[in-house]
Amino acid sequence: MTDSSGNVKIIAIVCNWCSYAGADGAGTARLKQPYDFRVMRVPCTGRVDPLLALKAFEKGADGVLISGCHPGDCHYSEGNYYARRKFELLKRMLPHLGIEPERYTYTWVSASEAARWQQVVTNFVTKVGELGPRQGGAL
Amino acid sequence: MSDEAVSSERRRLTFADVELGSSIARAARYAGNPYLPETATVVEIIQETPNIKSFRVRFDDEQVQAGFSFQPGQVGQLGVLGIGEATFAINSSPSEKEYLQFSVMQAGEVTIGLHCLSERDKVGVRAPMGRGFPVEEWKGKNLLYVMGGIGSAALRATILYTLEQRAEYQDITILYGARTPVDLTYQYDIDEWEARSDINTVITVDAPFPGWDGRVGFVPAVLEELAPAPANTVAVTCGPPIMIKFVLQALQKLGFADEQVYTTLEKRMKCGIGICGRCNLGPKYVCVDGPVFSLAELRDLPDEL
Amino acid sequence: MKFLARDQLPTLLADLSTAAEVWVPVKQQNGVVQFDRWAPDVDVELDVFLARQSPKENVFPQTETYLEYRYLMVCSAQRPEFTDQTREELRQLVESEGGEVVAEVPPVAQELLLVADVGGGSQGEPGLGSAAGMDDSAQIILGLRPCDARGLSQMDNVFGGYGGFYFDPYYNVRRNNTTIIAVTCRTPRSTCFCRALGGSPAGTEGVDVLMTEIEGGFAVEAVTPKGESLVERSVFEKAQPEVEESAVAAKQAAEAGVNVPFELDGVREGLKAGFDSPVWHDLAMRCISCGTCTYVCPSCYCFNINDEIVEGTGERFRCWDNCFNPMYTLETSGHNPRESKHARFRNRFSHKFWYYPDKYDSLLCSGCGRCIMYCPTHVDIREVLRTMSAETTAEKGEA
Amino acid sequence: MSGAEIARQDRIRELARQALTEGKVDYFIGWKAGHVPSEVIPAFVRNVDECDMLLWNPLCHHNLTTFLKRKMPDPPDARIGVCVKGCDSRTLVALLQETLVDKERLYVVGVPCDGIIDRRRLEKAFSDEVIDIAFQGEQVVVTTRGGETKELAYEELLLEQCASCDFPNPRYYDDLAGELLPQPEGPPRFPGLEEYEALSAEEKDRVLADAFATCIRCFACIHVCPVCYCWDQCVNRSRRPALVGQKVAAKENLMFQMVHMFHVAGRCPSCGACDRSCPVEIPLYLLHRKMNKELFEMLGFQAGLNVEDKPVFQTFNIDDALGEQ
Repeated sequence: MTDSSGNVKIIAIVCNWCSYAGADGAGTARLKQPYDFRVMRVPCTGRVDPLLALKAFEKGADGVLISGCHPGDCHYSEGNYYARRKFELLKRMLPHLGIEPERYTYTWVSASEAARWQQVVTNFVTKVGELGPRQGGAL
Repeated sequence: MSDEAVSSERRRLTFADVELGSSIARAARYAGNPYLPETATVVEIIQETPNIKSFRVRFDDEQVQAGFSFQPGQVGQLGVLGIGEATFAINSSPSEKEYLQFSVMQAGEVTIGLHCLSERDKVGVRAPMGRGFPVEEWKGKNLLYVMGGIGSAALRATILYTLEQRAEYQDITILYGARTPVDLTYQYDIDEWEARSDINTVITVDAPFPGWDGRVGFVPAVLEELAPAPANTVAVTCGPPIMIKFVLQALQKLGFADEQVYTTLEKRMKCGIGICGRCNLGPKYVCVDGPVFSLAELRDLPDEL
Repeated sequence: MKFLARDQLPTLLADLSTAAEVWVPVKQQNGVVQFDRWAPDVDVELDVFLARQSPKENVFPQTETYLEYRYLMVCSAQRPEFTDQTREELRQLVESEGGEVVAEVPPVAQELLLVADVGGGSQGEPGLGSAAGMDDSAQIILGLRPCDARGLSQMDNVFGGYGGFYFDPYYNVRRNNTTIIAVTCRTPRSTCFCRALGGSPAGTEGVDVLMTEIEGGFAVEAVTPKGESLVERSVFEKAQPEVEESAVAAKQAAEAGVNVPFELDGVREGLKAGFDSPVWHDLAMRCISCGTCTYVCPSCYCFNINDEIVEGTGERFRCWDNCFNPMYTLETSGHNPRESKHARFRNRFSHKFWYYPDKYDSLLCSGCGRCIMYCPTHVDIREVLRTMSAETTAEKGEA
Repeated sequence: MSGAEIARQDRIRELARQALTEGKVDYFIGWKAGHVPSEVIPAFVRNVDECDMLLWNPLCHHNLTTFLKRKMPDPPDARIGVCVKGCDSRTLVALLQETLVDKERLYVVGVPCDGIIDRRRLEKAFSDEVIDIAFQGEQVVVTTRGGETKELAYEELLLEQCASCDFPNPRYYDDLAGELLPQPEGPPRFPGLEEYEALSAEEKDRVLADAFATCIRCFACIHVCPVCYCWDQCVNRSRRPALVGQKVAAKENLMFQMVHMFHVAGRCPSCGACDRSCPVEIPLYLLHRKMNKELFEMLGFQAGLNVEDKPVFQTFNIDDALGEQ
């Protein structure tokens, strides 16, 4: 386990086919990972409504990470192509909603990229950890 | 305080009229908090059909259990914390002092929740509510029960009550139908009714079914075939809306007057005490003025079923 | 009758606020006037004719908790073979701590939630969970108009178990602890129609104290015993004879400003006779089936009851609902008795002028006109009632 | 009222009359005067002789395409004639792009528009009720119930969005009422956001929390929105999934609006109908207009321009260069 502040709640929304497998691989390989995030597995990032991320913030999450297959590698061919437009809109709207942009990110991690998963979550958790818990009154 | 003392007056109640802090099960309409469920424990669960379970529940407070009484046809709100409440007919006999029975078909949020309960689990009960069947008025008459599917749940308490008071009534006919034999509820009752010589029990299913050697046919058609005489008879019906529609037509054809036909209605309900507003049929609220209505009463109300 | 000098209003409010929470109309940042808590730095807005919403929420909050409970354990239902064992363990655990499992919540999604409330209710009441505290602190609402007050008094019957029904303790505890100080209308709007419903811009139904703006201050009348004791305060002066004269004149002027756009007689009969009339389709054409009219209405009271779970604690609460909401009547089977827009529309007016009067001997409309003003498409209740009244005549004509 | 506007009004009446006479439509939706002359409301004209009540002036703010969406037409298969301004036509185009209304049952009269008056702002300038608003050239004559009369400049009373309108002409119509107006040049404008955008995250959070604490969840914004069409199936009302809590509180209320905003992304042209319908005057444009600004900066997309276009979230480009890590 790496040191992370341990005082933040982070939701990782990952697709079943790539990123979940990648995260699983990181676990199997016993790569050091922060422990203060919770994984939510979905069939495909194409299913992820940006509102799920907002709902997480509303219910007290301090950070939301969305990860799926690399563009071109979607298990359903094109789910992540549709998804990234929505994720980008959310990314651009979050600062407007009073949520620091560092608290949200979306990325692509394939099933074989255990090391990349480790790096992605470590970076993200560290960044959110530095910001600390959210004090949001609006969302 | 007696029920009549206040209800006959057209006036508002005050805190002085109600029993503070008590639930409906304790103080009926004079409950200090009619929204407060009374804790009860599931003592037995009966799988009636693949998607209908009966729950026998017992109030945790022995005094409440012992003092609980209701009219056949009255309903109650059965609820699970975190999920919600829904209205079901109390279908155990009013003389049953050990438990209350509710039958629940798995359909929506609350009923799915209820279906996940196991024995010894706790539920919240707000009962009794609404108006039951006028069984006293029916004394000395022939009774004709016509029911389909889960509609049996709404009439079971009344059937049991009138069978217990068998001598008070003339001929009793029970016509019950379901889609398949598997969908017939209360098989234990059916066996008993069929064994009795003082009731005419007719069970039917919609279509032939492997292993079923009983009657086949839709309830309204079977009813017309039976052709019960309307004289001095009360017909009571409950079932899916489409069945009720055709049963009412059949009864009319057989010469039943609107005053002789009773049914019990279903609506979305929340408060169960006539306040929240949604279960109205014109100026009548199904939760407090019903769920039992005679066809004559329904004819006077706007058609928003 | 008493007199209150205008510059004494803050003194009065300060005095009142020592004993109760005082609510007054206040202009919000965006220019909308709403009822708000009074504090020494708050300006009372009595010039704007009506606050955006009546102070209905002070006695009937939009969201109100009935029960609270908490969950002691959450475990997965994905391995049902362990479910019974876990339940048993939880029971033993809780019982050894002197508590009691009051309910087990079945899987909503993939989880099995076990619910427990340890100990009795917070108010020591028997029953499930703890009944949330009923708010019984005293409050005074100053600056509402007589139609707002009348709206509250119209709701009293349904919540008060009128005619032998059920008594709602949550509403009544607030209502009993609320004192209403209404202010006579000065400049009624063209949308006002209180007079058509037997009300008046200086009406006293539901009012404890009525203040009428006159030169230099207010003429103050106590209407109820509650009001009598309130006007005993020293800030109120004994009224000179000309105060009463000015008050009468002010009231008359206000009365003259209120139109009588329809005859109340015949409305109920018209609604009844015209229930199946195709006219409803035309009337509902421009309705968009939102719920604005019901939420700005001083006497619409329908509500919904929900259970929600947040982070280990749950609540059963009621929140305002309205007859335009599809979920209002949708049954589990998927059948909705009021499926179409016009049926929902019809229910609102029929409830106010037919169903409610039948059951509770009172109208459910005080003629404030908010539903006309704030409807996104300005559906006009007066037009609806006029049209429906005509339905009887038409029926009679045919007969 | 200017000559052009009178000409448009005459033409609307004429086209409506024609459509009804020819039996092209079952009813025609336009605007008419409400209970006071200052109030303009949607008009549903079924008879030829009612066509003269149709009017056109800078108070005709209602986006009538709302009445085309699912469950609104009565009877459900009615053939409808409808008037659209530039912004209204974009919501109509958005509906047509997704074949949510049937082109075959529609007759569209496009109305070039010089800008709509911000009636709310105008009313706040008077403590008395505004009962008449008349237009005399560039001047607006406002009369109150108490008899007070004031002349104000039309330009200064325009809605913020109208003062910098990019689409004064309808994007889609069968017939046009009046002459087309000159098409403004330059990139699209998204007015009224600068002040809010300059705030810090904390300040924005507070502004939104305060604004949405006042929301009463009446659903006016959703039901009046022409491109928010789920009707009875709105997830905002749903308990499963419980995306939005049913309690009425600041967070739940903003979440409620987020559902609206994200679900109309790609269809919403910021027509402002939601904003104008809010009974407690929550500045919804702050969210919706900003979303459109971001969509434009992100993909150069503007909703409801051409019927043949695909809505932005129903298509993708493999080469989309976005901000993922």
